[in-house]
Amino acid sequence: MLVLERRHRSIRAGAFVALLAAAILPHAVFAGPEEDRLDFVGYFQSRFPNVPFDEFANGIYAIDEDARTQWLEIEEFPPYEFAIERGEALWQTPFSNSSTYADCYDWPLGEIRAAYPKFDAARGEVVTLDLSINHCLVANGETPLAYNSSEMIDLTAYLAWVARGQKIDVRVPDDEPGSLAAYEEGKRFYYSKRGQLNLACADCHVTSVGMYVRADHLSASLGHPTHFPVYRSKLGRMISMHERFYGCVRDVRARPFDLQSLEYRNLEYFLAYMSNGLTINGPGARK
Amino acid sequence: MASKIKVKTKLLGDVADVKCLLLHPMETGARKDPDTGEPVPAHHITQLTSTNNGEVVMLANLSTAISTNPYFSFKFSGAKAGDTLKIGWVDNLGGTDEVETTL
Amino acid sequence: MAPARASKFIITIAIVLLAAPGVAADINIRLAEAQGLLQQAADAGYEWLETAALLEQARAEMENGDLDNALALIEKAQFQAEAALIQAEREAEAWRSRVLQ
Amino acid sequence: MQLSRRLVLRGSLAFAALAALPRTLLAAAWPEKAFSETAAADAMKDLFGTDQTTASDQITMKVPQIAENGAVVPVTITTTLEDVESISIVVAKNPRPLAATFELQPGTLPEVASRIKMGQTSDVMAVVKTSSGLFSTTKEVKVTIGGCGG
Repeated sequence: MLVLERRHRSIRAGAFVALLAAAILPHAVFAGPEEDRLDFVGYFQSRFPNVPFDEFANGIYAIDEDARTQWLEIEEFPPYEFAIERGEALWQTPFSNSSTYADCYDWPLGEIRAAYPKFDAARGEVVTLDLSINHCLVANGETPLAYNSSEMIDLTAYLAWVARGQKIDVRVPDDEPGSLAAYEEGKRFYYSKRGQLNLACADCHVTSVGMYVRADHLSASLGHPTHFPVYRSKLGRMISMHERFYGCVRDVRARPFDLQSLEYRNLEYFLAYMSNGLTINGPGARK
Repeated sequence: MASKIKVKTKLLGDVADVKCLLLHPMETGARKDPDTGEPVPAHHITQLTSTNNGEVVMLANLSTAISTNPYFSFKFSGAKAGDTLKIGWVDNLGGTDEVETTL
Repeated sequence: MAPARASKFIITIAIVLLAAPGVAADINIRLAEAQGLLQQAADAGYEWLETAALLEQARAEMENGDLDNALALIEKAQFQAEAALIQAEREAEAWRSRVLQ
Repeated sequence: MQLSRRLVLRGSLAFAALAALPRTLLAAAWPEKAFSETAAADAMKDLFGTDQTTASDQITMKVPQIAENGAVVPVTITTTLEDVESISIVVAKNPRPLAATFELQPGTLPEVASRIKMGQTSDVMAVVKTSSGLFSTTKEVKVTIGGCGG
C-alpha cells in the first residue's frame, strides 16, 4: 500500500487507493463508512458524556449552556419563519408547463429533505437537495436558481421544516462503488489542512471541539447537517450549508469552492453520513 | 408576498400573550454596503402599535438599536376569545404595514 | 511534481539569463512563473485565499510602472503558491492520520 | 404622552408616513430628539425631563451576561411596580443609547420583551416610569468578538 501511495502522488489518488484497499485488505484495516461513523459518534460522546446523542442536532447549543438560553429565546419566534412561509408559496407555484416541484420527487413532501444528499448512480455524483431543486427546474424548462438566492434558501427552509422529526439517513450503497469514492473524497476534504492558516475542518470541529475560538466555543461536527438552512443573526438573513462551508474555507484563508461544487457536495455527503440517526431540525437559528 | 408581520397569541384567562415578528432590515445608517462601500441609509421602524377591538394595548417607540427583523412580546388583560387584534408599524421612510388576527 | 518544478525553475532561470536585460521582461517571466505555480495549487484544490489578488495587484503596479512593488507582490504570491503546493503534497496522505479511530 | 406632534410633522417624509398610517398608529409622536441623543443622560432628559432614577428591585430584567451575538440580544423586562406608564431600554454605550420605549396602556401588563443590538459591552438599563416617578435596574451585558460564527 505504501508503494502504491508513493506512486500516486496526486491528490485524487487518495480515494482510489482507499478503494483499492477496500478491495484487497481485510475489514479491520480498512474502515468503511459505518465503522467511521461509530468511531466518530463515539469520539463526541466521550468528549461530552453528559450530552445525549439526540442533543447534538442542536449544534453549539448542545454544549454551550449560556448561548443555549439566548438561542431558546430566539426560537420562541424564530426569524426563519418568514422563509418557511415564502418557501411554501414557491413550492406550490406551478411551473409554466403546469408541473410542480412535487412532481420531480418520488417521496411524500415530508420525506424529500431526508432523501438527500444521495449518490445518484445515473449521474455518477452526489446530488444534494439544492442541486435536485435546480435539476427539477431545468427538467421543466425553467431557469435554475442561484444557490445563494432567497428563493433557493426559502424552498430548502420549507422542505426542512416539513421534514422535522425525520432522521438523517444517508446511504453509501455497497453495490455502487462511485458512492464510496464520493464519501472518501468528502472525508479527505474534512480531514485535510488547507489555507494559509493550515487548518482542517476537523482541527476545529473535531479535535478542538468545545474550545474557544476568540470568544466563541467551537461546535461539534456531529449534528452540523441537521439544521440547515440557518438564519444568521449576524447577517440578518438565511444561509445554506454550502455558504457555511464557503465561509469556513475562507476563514482558514483558502480560496473557497463554489456553492454546490463537487468538493462541497462530497463533503456534505460525508458529514451527513456521520450524523446519520440524528433528527432533522432545520431550518435553524444561529448567531 | 406574504405578510411582513407574524403574530402568535395565547389566551390565559383574560390575559392575552402576544408575540410578533416583523420583517424589516432595521438599518442603522452606520453600515456600509460590503460590495460598493457606500453607506446604507438608515431604515428602521419608528413605531409599533397594537389595538384590541380598537383599543390601543401597546405603543412602542423604537430606534435603530432594535435587531433586524424585530421581535416583541407583551401582554394585556381584558381580552377574550374572538377579539380582533391588530398590529401595525411605521418606519422612518414612510413604510407601513398592518396585520389583523383573531384571539 | 517536485522534479517538474525544479526543471521549470531551471528553464525560467535560463530564460531570464538569455532574455534581454530589461527589468520589465524579467518581471513578466516572474509573473508567469508565479501564475503557473498558483494554477498548480488551484488544480490540486489548495489555492490560498489571497494569492490571485496579489498577482492582480502586481499587474496593476506593473501598469503603473512601479516594478519594485510589483516584484515584491509577485514574490509574496509565489511564496504562497509554493507553500500551498507543499501543503497539497503533504496532505495527500497526512489527512489520514487525523481520521478518528 | 407629553410630546408635541410637531416632531412627527416635521419633514415631508414623516408627513407622508402620517398620511399613510394605519389608524392604529395615530396615537402619538415618535420622540425623535430623545432617540438621536448620543449620551444616555441626554436621551433620558429629553424623554423624562430628568436622568435621575430610583434603583428598584421590583424590576426584573432578563438579559444575557455575555451576548452570544451583539446583533441580537434578547431583553425581557417585568415589574411588580404599580401604575406603570412606560418601560424603556437604555444601552449606555450604544451610539444612540435609547433603544425603545414601550408606552403601556390601561390593561397592558408591565411585561415586555424584544431583541436589541449592542455595539459593545455596556450597561443596559430598564427604566420604568410610574405615576410616582422613575425607577430603574441596570445590568452589564458583555459583547465579545465572535469566532467564525460571530
